[in-house]
Amino acid sequence: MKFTSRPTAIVLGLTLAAAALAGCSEEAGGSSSGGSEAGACAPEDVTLVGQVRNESNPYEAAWLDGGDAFAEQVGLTQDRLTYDGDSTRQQEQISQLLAGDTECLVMNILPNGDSDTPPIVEGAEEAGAYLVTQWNKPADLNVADYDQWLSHITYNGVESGKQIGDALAEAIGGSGGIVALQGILDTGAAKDRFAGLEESLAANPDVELLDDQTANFSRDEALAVTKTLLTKHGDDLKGIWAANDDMALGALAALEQAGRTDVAVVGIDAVPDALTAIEDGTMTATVSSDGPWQGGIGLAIGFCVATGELAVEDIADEDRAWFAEQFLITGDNVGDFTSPEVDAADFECDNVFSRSQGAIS
Amino acid sequence: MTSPAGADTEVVLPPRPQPRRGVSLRDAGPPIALAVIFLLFALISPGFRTIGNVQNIMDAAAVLAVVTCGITFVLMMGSIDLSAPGVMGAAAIAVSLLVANNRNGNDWGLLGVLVAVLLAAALGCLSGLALVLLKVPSFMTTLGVSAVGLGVATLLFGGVQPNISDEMLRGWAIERFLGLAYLTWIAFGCVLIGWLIQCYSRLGRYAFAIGGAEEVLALSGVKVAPYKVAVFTLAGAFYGLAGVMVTSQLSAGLVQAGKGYDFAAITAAVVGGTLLTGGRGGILHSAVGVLLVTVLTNGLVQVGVSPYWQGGVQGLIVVAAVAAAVIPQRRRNQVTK
Amino acid sequence: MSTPVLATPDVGPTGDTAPVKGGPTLGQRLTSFMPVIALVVLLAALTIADPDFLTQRSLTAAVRTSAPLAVLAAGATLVVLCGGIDLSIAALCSLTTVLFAMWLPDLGGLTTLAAIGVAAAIGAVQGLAHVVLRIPSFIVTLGGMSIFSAVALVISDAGPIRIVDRDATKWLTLYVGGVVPMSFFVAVLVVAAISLVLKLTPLESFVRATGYSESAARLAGTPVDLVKVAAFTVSGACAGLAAIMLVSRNFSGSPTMADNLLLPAVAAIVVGGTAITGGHGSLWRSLVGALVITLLRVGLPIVGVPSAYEQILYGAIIVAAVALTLDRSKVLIIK
Amino acid sequence: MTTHLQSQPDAQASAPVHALEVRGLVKHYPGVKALDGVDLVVHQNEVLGLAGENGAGKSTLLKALVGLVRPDAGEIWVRGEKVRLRSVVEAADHGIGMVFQEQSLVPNLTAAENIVLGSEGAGVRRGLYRWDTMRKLAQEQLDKIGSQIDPLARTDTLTFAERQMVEIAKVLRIEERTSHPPVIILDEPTSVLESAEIETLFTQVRRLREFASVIFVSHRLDEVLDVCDRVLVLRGGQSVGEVSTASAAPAELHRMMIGSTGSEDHYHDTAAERSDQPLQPRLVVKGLSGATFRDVDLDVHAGEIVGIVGVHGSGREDVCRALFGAEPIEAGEVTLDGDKLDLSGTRAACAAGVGYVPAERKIEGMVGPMSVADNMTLTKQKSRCSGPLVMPQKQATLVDKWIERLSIRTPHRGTAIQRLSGGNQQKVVLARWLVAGDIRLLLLDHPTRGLDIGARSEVYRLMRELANSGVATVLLADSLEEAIGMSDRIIVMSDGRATAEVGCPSGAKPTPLDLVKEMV
Repeated sequence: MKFTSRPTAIVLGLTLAAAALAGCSEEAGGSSSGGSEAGACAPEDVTLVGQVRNESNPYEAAWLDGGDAFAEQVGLTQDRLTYDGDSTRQQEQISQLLAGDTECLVMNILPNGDSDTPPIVEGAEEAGAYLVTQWNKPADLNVADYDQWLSHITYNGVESGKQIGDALAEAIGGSGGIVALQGILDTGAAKDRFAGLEESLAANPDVELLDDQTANFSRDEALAVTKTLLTKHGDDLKGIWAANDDMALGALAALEQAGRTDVAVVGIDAVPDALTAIEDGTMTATVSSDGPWQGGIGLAIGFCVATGELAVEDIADEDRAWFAEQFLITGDNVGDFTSPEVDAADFECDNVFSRSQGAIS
Repeated sequence: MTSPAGADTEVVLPPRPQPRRGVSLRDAGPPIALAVIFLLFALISPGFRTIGNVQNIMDAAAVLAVVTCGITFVLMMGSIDLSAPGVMGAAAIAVSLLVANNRNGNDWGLLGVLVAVLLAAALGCLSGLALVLLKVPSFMTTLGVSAVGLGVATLLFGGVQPNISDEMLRGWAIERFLGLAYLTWIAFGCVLIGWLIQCYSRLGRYAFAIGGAEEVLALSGVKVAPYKVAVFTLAGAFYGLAGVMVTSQLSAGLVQAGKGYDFAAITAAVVGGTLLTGGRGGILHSAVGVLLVTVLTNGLVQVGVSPYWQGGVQGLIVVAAVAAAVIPQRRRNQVTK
Repeated sequence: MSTPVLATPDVGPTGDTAPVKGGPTLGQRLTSFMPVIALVVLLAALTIADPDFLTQRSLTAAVRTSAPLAVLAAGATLVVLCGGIDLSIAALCSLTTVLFAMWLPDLGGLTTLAAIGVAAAIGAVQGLAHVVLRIPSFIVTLGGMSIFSAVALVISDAGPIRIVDRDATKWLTLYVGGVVPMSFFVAVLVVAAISLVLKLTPLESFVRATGYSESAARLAGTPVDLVKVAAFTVSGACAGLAAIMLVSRNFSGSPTMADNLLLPAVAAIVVGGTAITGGHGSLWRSLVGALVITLLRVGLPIVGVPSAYEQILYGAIIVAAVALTLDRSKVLIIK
Repeated sequence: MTTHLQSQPDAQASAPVHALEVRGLVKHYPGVKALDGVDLVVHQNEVLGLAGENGAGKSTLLKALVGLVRPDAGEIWVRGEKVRLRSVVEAADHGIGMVFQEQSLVPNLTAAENIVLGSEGAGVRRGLYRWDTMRKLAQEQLDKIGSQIDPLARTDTLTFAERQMVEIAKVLRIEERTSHPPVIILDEPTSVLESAEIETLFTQVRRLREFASVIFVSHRLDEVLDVCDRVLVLRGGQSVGEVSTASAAPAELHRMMIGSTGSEDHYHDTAAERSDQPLQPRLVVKGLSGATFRDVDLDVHAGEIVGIVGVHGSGREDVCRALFGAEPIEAGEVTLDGDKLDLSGTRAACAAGVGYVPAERKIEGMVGPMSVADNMTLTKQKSRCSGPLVMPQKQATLVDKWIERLSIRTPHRGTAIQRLSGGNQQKVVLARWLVAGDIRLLLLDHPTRGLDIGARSEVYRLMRELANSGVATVLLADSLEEAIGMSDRIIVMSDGRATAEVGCPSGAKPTPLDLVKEMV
């Protein structure tokens, strides 16, 4: 891999220069661009792809399992892709995927961050693959502007942040100091949820936010940060607001190690461990996000459009980008959520938008 | 001297200073830096200088200390080890599935811990074998083994979070002795064992020697390869124990249990005075480095530095600490890699 | 031997000045092509696993994907050839995506140059810190990594910054001759340009001398410090260029965008057969290494390998690839 | 012809049994026949000298004897038993051990560990060190050679000579491995020793002879004749004859080594064309001070060779490096041809026409894996460039010219320099400063260290020619004889100061004793 001789080097250089002059084009040769005819696909020709960060956390593993359940329901299999929380790798996988056969491709994607959504959308649009995204989307990107981007589903993060904030305030008796554990700082979810907390704080003026630190959605980091915060604020600390359940569970472990039982903890996502903790009474509240349903619903919308049972034009604008139904889970109602099941009826074509709580404003 | 031609220009031996056995400036730098940073934080932040916080720092340093024990031996040889995340992940999942847990009926207790550590040691051994048999640089073998470890962990994880209910293992993180968690005492034990290995075992001394002059060992008829494999195996075992400790702290087995510990441990070892080129430093140096890094992390939170800036400030201080340690020893024609 | 030694030797006919002929043997030539062989083998294996993989569209996509990684790796290769290591490339690349996105509305067409220039300057600062303060490059760039990340987070307010005016990066999304993605073409151009400059000037021997034996290079009057600073500068500039490629791909800049490319970039360098200890290797090797790593990163999941096995395979294959490509005759002791 | 070729050894005749016998050893390297049927016999309790120029096959032969090189043909017999030696350990098991030329100790271990390295015996029990035992074992070895070194001192805190003693103590460990008398090989053991230690070493060698056989290799022929019973001469990979030291003189040995009558004038002191010395010295050093030297004054005229002598720690090496900008200075002024010399770094010195040949050739002098051509043209860009571009043709022509002019033996200009012999490497390093023809001051730090007589002689001739063509030279010689033989003037340094100056003109040379008086 070295120039073995000077002539080679020069020839190579000239070739490159010549190639550059030969001209550039907008498209890769041989790429068949443009969308496929909606509804042209036979059900058995549809390819279902689900992509999440990794299979090593329960929420996203359950998501993919939900996708599998839906695929089985329609007699197909789902390609499970994971990108290990690596934005570039997600883009790389998508562009590789779209370079293959995109005729009847249905993708249910969890973009790593807001900024990862636009290239995925543009790629799908160009290649004619059916796309449903969840969680992350820049606010100014309008789903209705695209033909192949069928829908964007998320939970109202501001709402969830506020709900658990209120629950926390109630649990500590309406006054006292709390700390916030933030998620990965440059994700929309983390920001929305924290904005929700701020709304809640405004409504509960006696609750004081002593500190906010990031623990990157990670249980391990939350443990270390909470320990430090516990020593820093000592008994002033009455409650911990965590932007997801993993961090809440890390905070619980720190509290246990510190021998503190007087601190209330809230999280978001309703992962099984958090539900158990709420049942045990060690955790105060969480907000449900239904992983298995999310894994199935995206594929279901795409499948319905691909097979012609649903037309893009017929999808109402408020169903192009919508908040899915969520519930505040506390000790009172935790029993209802401990065994989430995929309900096949949710994935029927005329039922796919049934959990909508309204369009994203 | 019978022949004048043998006379050398260097005729007289000047009195030679006695060989240094004490502490040199190079060794003293990191502890001084630790003391300075500690005092600085103590002055700035009242929360920092409480007994509770010092206990907290010691507890928080435990896992990193154990990882660093392992990596120090590898660095002493002049190799590098990036396998901690994978090996720790595999050990964490393995132990959480072997002791009493919510996924299966196993209740192996201490034996489960042992098996997890052995699994980790086996992964470490794999790095070492690839290094000596395939002659692939350790940078790559350990990177590869880390990926393999994460793969194994993901396989074992199987989509459902394993939570441990084993009281003994959970107790390690909760029970305290003389104000410190059992885990912290385990870390102390690891540092002590590491130090004993470094000073009193052939493995440790040879690891040191390999970093000093590997070719000489071969000339002396020492087969270096088995010792290299053994060092990586030992390092793997330490990572495994660290993975178990993380599991004990979180009461759950995480695939990501070791995320970030590779660079954190290397940073700690280097800040403590272990050279990446090998042959210098040791366990005690690394222990100081671990405390330095932990004090920094803790102090920055205590002082209330914005979370956005914390990483940056930490990086700056690490560079400054190393710079302060090397600047007095600069020479004109010194090689810096 | 009566000629005064110092007289400038008269340049005689070249025919009688070469005492003995001797070039690389067949074996050595084969070793230098090992990275390509590894690439072909990997491609063949992926094709066997999924015959659809070997289509022109699919290969074009793979090549396009590899461009930022290749540019990152190429720049860092220079530092590695000098015997150092640059761990800051990925963080610097992320920072540059943010800078680019922030400056684009004001600077317009000049943004590309400005962003690359600033990245190069930051690289130079790291190089200076390394040679002036004599701090090991590992530490300088490890520190740089966290500092750049922090700066990127702060100035971007921890969020992505979207690019509205896409014309500034549109050229990178074109295709040369209809098949070769412009970004990859640029990557090849960068590698060719740097390689040519090295080859045609004394720089190559400076860089190699510095990597093989820094003290000997210094005592031979080689500008060791300058060469190192230059290597870090080029590495920084390459990180900047890679950032622009990422922005052209993602239509936004984000403070963590490239952070995960660090280990793949270093892996690309080593898989290409460049010795991590310095001196031996080349940028072309890293280019091929980047293709190998890209195929592994995107190819394995696309052909349907489950995620757990994918990681195990990835680990095993990079080790095997290095076992194939490393020319051990140039590296005496493997650490 | 005093060369009496060794009689073909007779396998049947069992008596007398030789301690070591080598028959027809052959070893090929690509392009080179390093050993071409070497025969050698070592008797019990004798010291056999081995002489030969660099490239005569000495190193390969020795390496074959300790199992580091596997011969292509030939046999090795130890005490009447044919053996195959595949590693250092196997050689040690047969009682053969070697003190290597390049110091082979681990710098960051203690002396004791180095001594017992690889054969710790009772010093390590179940993988654990027993420091007391180890110290005792090491002390036993050190006592054998009467050394006072603290066994628990770290090796890198010891002096060069002390480390050599540790090496000898280490090799004597093979006595514990075998019940037979061992064969000890000493490869250039004196090249880095100071004279007091050389004497100790010789006493050691004579003591070793009481219970062992010794093969002694040195490039200093007088030493060989002094300490050995018999000397075997190698040339071109063959044994060309042996002499008894009782009757031989260095000149005779030398003649056998190079195959013809050697030049009588070893130092090529031709004293020609040196009358027209300009009044103004080329190099003027005033009050130069640094970390290890103080107020050094020095001047060197064009065409003059000035030797600096001094004991270990005199600071002369650092003065030399400081003049090249490789060592920081605290005070002082240096001018070259009247212009102030910039001492801020090596680049400035190179640009001003100052050249430096370091003592540690392999670490500091050359870039091992790079080609002869690149090593030769590394410094002077105009020797290979036109503008900023390297002109391969220009470089090749120039390099080949110098390869020929200095008779550098290399297969090709593209060959890695580390594959050449020491003498040829040194010639390439010297050539680096000559290719541009702008050299004004040459600083030579032990330029002949580790070179054989032939190579030394060529380096001396080169120095002479350079001086005659007007180069000012500062020489840190390997020995007082070399300093006296080569220099026109000698500066004596001690404790970082220049303490005396001794004139050394051709025909009126001082004796080594005169210098030693000034030095102490």
